[in-house]
Amino acid sequence: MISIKDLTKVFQTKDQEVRAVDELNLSIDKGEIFGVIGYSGAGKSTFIRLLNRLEEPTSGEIELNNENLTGLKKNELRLARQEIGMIFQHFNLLWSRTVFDNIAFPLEIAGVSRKKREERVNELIELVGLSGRGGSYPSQLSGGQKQRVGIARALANNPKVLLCDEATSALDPETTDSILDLLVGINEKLGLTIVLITHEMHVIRKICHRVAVMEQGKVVESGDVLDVFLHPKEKVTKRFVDQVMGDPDREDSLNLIQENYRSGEVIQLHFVGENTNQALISDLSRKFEVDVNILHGKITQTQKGAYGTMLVQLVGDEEVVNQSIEYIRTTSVEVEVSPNA
Amino acid sequence: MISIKDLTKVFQTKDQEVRAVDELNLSIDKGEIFGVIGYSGAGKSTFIRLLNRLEEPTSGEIELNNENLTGLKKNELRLARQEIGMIFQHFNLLWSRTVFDNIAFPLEIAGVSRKKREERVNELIELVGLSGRGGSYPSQLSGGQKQRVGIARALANNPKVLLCDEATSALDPETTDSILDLLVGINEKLGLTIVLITHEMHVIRKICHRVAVMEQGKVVESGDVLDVFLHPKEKVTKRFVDQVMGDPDREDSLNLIQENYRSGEVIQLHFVGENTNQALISDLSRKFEVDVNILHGKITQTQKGAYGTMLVQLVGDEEVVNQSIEYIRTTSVEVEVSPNA
Amino acid sequence: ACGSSDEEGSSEDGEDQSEITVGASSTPHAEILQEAQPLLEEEGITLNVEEYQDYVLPNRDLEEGEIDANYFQHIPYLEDQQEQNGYDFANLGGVHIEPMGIYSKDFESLDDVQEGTTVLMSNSTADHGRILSLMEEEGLITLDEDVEKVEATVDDIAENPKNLEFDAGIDAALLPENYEREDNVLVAINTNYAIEADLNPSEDALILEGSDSPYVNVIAANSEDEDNEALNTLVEVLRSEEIQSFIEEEYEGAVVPVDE
Amino acid sequence: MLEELFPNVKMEDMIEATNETLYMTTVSVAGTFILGLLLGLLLYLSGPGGLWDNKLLNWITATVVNVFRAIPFIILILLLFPFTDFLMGTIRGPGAALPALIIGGAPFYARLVEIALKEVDKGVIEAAKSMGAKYRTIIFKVLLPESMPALVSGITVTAIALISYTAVAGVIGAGGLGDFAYFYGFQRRDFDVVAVCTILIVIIVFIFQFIGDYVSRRLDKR
Amino acid sequence: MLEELFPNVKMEDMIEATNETLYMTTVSVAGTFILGLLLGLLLYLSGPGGLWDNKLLNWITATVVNVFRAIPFIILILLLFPFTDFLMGTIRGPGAALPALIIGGAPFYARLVEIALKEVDKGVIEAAKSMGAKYRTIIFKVLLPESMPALVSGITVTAIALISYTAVAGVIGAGGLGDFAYFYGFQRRDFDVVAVCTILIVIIVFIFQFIGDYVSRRLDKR
Ligand SMILES: Nc1ncnc2c1ncn2[C@@H]1O[C@H](COP(=O)(O)OP(=O)(O)OP(=O)(O)O)[C@@H](O)[C@H]1O
Ligand SMILES: Nc1ncnc2c1ncn2[C@@H]1O[C@H](COP(=O)(O)OP(=O)(O)OP(=O)(O)O)[C@@H](O)[C@H]1O
Ligand SMILES: [Mg+2]
Ligand SMILES: [Mg+2]
Repeated sequence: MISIKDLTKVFQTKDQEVRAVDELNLSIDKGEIFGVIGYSGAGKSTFIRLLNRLEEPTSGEIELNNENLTGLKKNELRLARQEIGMIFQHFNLLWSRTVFDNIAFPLEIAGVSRKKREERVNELIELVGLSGRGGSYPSQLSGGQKQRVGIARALANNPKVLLCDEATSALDPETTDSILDLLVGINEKLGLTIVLITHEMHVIRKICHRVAVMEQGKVVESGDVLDVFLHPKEKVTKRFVDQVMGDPDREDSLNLIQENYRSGEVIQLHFVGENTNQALISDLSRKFEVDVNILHGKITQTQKGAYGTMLVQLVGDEEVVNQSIEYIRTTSVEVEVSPNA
Repeated sequence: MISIKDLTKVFQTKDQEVRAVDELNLSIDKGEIFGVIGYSGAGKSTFIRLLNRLEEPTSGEIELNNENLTGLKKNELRLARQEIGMIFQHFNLLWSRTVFDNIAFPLEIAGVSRKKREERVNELIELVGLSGRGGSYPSQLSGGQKQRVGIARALANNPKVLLCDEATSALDPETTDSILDLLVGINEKLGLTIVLITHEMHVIRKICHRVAVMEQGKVVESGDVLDVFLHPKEKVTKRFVDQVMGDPDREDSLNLIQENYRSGEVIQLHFVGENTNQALISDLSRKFEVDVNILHGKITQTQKGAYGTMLVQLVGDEEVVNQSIEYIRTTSVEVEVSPNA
Repeated sequence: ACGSSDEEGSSEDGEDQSEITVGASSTPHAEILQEAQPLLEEEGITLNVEEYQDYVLPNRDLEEGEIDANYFQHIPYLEDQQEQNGYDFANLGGVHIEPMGIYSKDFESLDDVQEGTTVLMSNSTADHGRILSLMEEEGLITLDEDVEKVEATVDDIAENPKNLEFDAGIDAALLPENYEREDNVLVAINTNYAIEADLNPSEDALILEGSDSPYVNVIAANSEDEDNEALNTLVEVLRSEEIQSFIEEEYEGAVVPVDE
Repeated sequence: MLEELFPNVKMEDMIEATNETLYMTTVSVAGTFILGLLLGLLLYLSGPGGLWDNKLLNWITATVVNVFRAIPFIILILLLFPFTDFLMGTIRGPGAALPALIIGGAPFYARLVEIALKEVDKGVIEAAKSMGAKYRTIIFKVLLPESMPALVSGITVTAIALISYTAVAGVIGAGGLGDFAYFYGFQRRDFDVVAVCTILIVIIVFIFQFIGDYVSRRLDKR
Repeated sequence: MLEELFPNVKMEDMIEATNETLYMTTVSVAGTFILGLLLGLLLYLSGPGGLWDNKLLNWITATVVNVFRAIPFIILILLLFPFTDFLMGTIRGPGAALPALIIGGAPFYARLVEIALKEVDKGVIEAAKSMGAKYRTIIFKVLLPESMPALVSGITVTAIALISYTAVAGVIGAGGLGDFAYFYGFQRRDFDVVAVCTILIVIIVFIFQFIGDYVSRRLDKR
């Protein structure tokens, strides 16, 4: 649906040239929820703004629905944009309009009748949890409330593509979850394609199908969410995934573990979509004379079974411990010895 | 250090009265890192803005260092504010100043000499990872870069108290971590008191000593971070902690588990600062004829030992399963049967 | 610089040379004065001309002694100003008249003037009595007996058989424009403006003031200078043959010299 | 008592002059608002970084605006005679002052409009663009509403400038308080009349300013 | 060729008039800038929600500003005679026009300053407050720099209004291009002189506008 070729955007500042997006190649399928992650300043916002040509590319091409977006005339671009919703990092609400009127704005642009507009807006206000605040002005809202208005506005006109720039960064987890559920719902029901920038990895995990990792304007890695998370190839991705896999505490735990658990062997187990080996610890304990101390880790159920990582300590004779490690290697659970090295 | 009594702030909008902060009582100690969490619109930003009187309270009192802040004259307030740094949710950078000059601003206000200013600012630019961007204007920065300028600016004048309104919400996890480390460092070295609003629970867990949960303008619960997290009293706190304890996936997992694991008994184990019972699963498997399938959960090492929650499935004879549950009850690990009910 | 009898500044042949400064409107007054400069020089008088663009400052400066005399106003205006501002001036003698004319593009003669025709006058009140008495002479209106002609205003009209309407709010310099553009109006235009607008007063005017008009432009000076020799010489020179013929030729009837 | 203080002031003259001033001001403010808004939008839209970014159009608009601002008002009145005659059928009276007032005021207001529009947050313009808004929509639903407080304050400033222009319009017999004051003050030295006229003008100015401030404040929801 | 087109135009007159206009404009712009900035700041700071929020002070400032804006410029010149005489030692010539120009222009610029200051983001003012900035610091380091593009555009507009005011100042013999045009165009009907004067004024206006636009754009880092 969206295919991007050699996309480059260079900003000229007084003392230097910033290559915000640098020969980027990517393709995003129809109906996909595509996540983009990367450190601050990696070029994510610039990239997403290039997708609806709020930023004119320095070079490169973007195809949307087999149409060359970069070649569109003004009027064509305008019509194309009506099908692309956008949630801005800084909200960009009109201070002169109430919550209601802000959400109604894209509908006015698309020429929806007053009655239908009213219905749709009220529905959206409900959806983003702002009932009763329709008459408030943006200046009377909290940060998160503003962001929700921005989300409702982007969804108002039932776009085919939704570009989200840190759409949930100002939201508490409950509100985030409800918004994400909303997005998934629309994605499934109407086949909405979503490009989503975030630094909250659980957002990626929860709703994205694929993810791209950006660094210094380039996509350094991309693929299925599970693949990228479990088998990060690039060094930067590893660091990123390690840090954000909903488990930012691992480092701390490792330090504490190194201090406190000097006996035995500390190993790391990777459960990669397990259905059969979930009782591995029971199994081990019974087969070998080892105590398995669970030190740290996280396991989650997914459609493909349990996945996650666990740091455990095997306490027992050195030989027995080695045998049990050998045994684990015969199962589909991956094992890593001395993970803190 | 900060003691707050019956603090109330009422906003008047056209069609209603918003009690953003409602008879709030709280005290924050010197050198403490105090977290404030709560849903969007709970009144967190309003509360923190009352602390340096950017918002005049409708009623109530604030004492800072045994000085009645609410009673201060203009000039006294001004001097008091020079000791209070603030990081804004919307950054509030001066577009007319470069990164360098924005960070230098509080130093100019405090009358620091040009040479010292230069040193300090360059140090801060380095600290927040913006080396080489000192000459850029805010409009040339990414969202996260702007936020980092805001952080550097708040720290520039070595404040005694730091108020952070979602200081890391626009930052990726790596940058967040480095900023948090920075804050902890200053807190430990210089005894900086920090009041920190966030919706990222790992931020609370990582650096806060105490935390307050706000709802509808009131503090509904507060206390030591671990206490509040492990033994949430209020219903809202439970929901909050459950959802955000770095484990927002529990709900999803439970659904999947209910679908897929119809045999056996699914129980939930709470490890509350365990040192002795970490091998509980090994133990069980050896003592009883049950397989322990780990379905979902999270365990983290803390200073007080491992804590966390785990959903496991006990597969075996009904009687044996019951016996093993009885056995677990004799340990310090807490158990909950049919957690999904 | 009121130094008509100053000893200083003698010329080379030993005769007494004195210097006077006269404030004047630029046309025709300043031009006439410039024409007189060489003649005065022969009489041992250096004449400086200070041009003014308004009608208030020349009197003010005269009183304050910045100039020795002025030459821009007619007698009724001078009298009005003296009364209004308490100036103590003397009229040293008249030089010329700029006859007021009443013009119309649409009416061939006064008989054609229709009922209810509008008469346009300048917003300079000093002109009003002049225009009204001119109209009275032609029998268009009659003025209140008790009012002095030169001070008459529209309110003093006793009879107005043709029900003429009066509009007296327009800048004098703009009246030729009204003459050009408006239909069925009578416009009272000062001759200098009429000439600037390429009108020929003697041909185009329905009514034109004669040389018996009281609106003579005079040389005015402070009363104490009434007998100042240099200033009196100036008046004499301005009334000389040479200057009079200059006026007649140069202004083709728009400016009429007087000598009484 | 009042008569003693202001012996030369005639009530009906004052009322008439006030009416003339009010008439000229309100009508010319309305005209200036529309024409100035148009020119100001044109300046902004065709300017660097504007929606239409068009050097030539910008140059033409800027020239028109600058030329009409450059011509002294009194000369403008003169130059506009043919146009005024054609439009109003007369070149005398308050009505005839209107074209000159509007054409003198509009370029001036246009610049204030341009300044106001430049202050509109670029972000919301981008937001509207991203929704595929037509230029017309961006103009009427984003640019104008978001700059409305400044536009209202601007027309207030312009209105008050127009009030003082009406004094100059006295040369064509437009009347009004300013002309009255000038006439009596300068020619007749009846300073009581000048004082009363000036007080009346000040009152009118205050009323305009008050309304402008009030509306501008009510519109500002920031 | 040029002489045929403009038979009545004398080069040295034009140069002198241009010099007079430039002199009056530049000096009065400088004066207006300072005085207007002061008044505008006072208006903004004492206004509702301003730093000093003071009804009385605001009322006084607003009154002064409105009164001086209300008085038609030509009357202002007249009223200022004693003051001008005291200050400049003369009431004639370009120098004597300056007090009236500045006192006429400043209240006007004050309003533009007020409008510009109102557009400054409340957030950055709060940020400065939260750092314990003195009012002076907030004014000089936040309010003025953050509104600088609009302030510069505003003084450009005012400068050009002052150029056309200089024409009126002709009544006190201030000279300048506008007066020259008025005198020759209005009273003598030498339209070639009017044309040349107007062209020269337009050129001056363009130069002012160009400088203003350039500076304003360079200052705007948004
Ligand atoms: N100026 C105002 N006028 C009216 N209501 C206001 C105003 N400022 C805030 N509020 C309301 O007060 C409540 C608390 O707002 P506040 O900004 O403190 O929330 P918050 O806890 O910071 O939320 P978030 O996490 O979304 O930033 C909200 O309902 C908000 O709409
Ligand atoms: N207008 C501009 N002029 C100059 N440099 C710019 C401009 N806009 C962005 N940049 C630079 O381009 C780079 C990429 O910016 P971008 O906003 O795309 O980052 P980002 O990935 O969205 O970061 P964040 O997570 O902090 O929002 C940054 O280094 C930024 O400073
Ligand atoms: Mg970004
Ligand atoms: Mg907030």
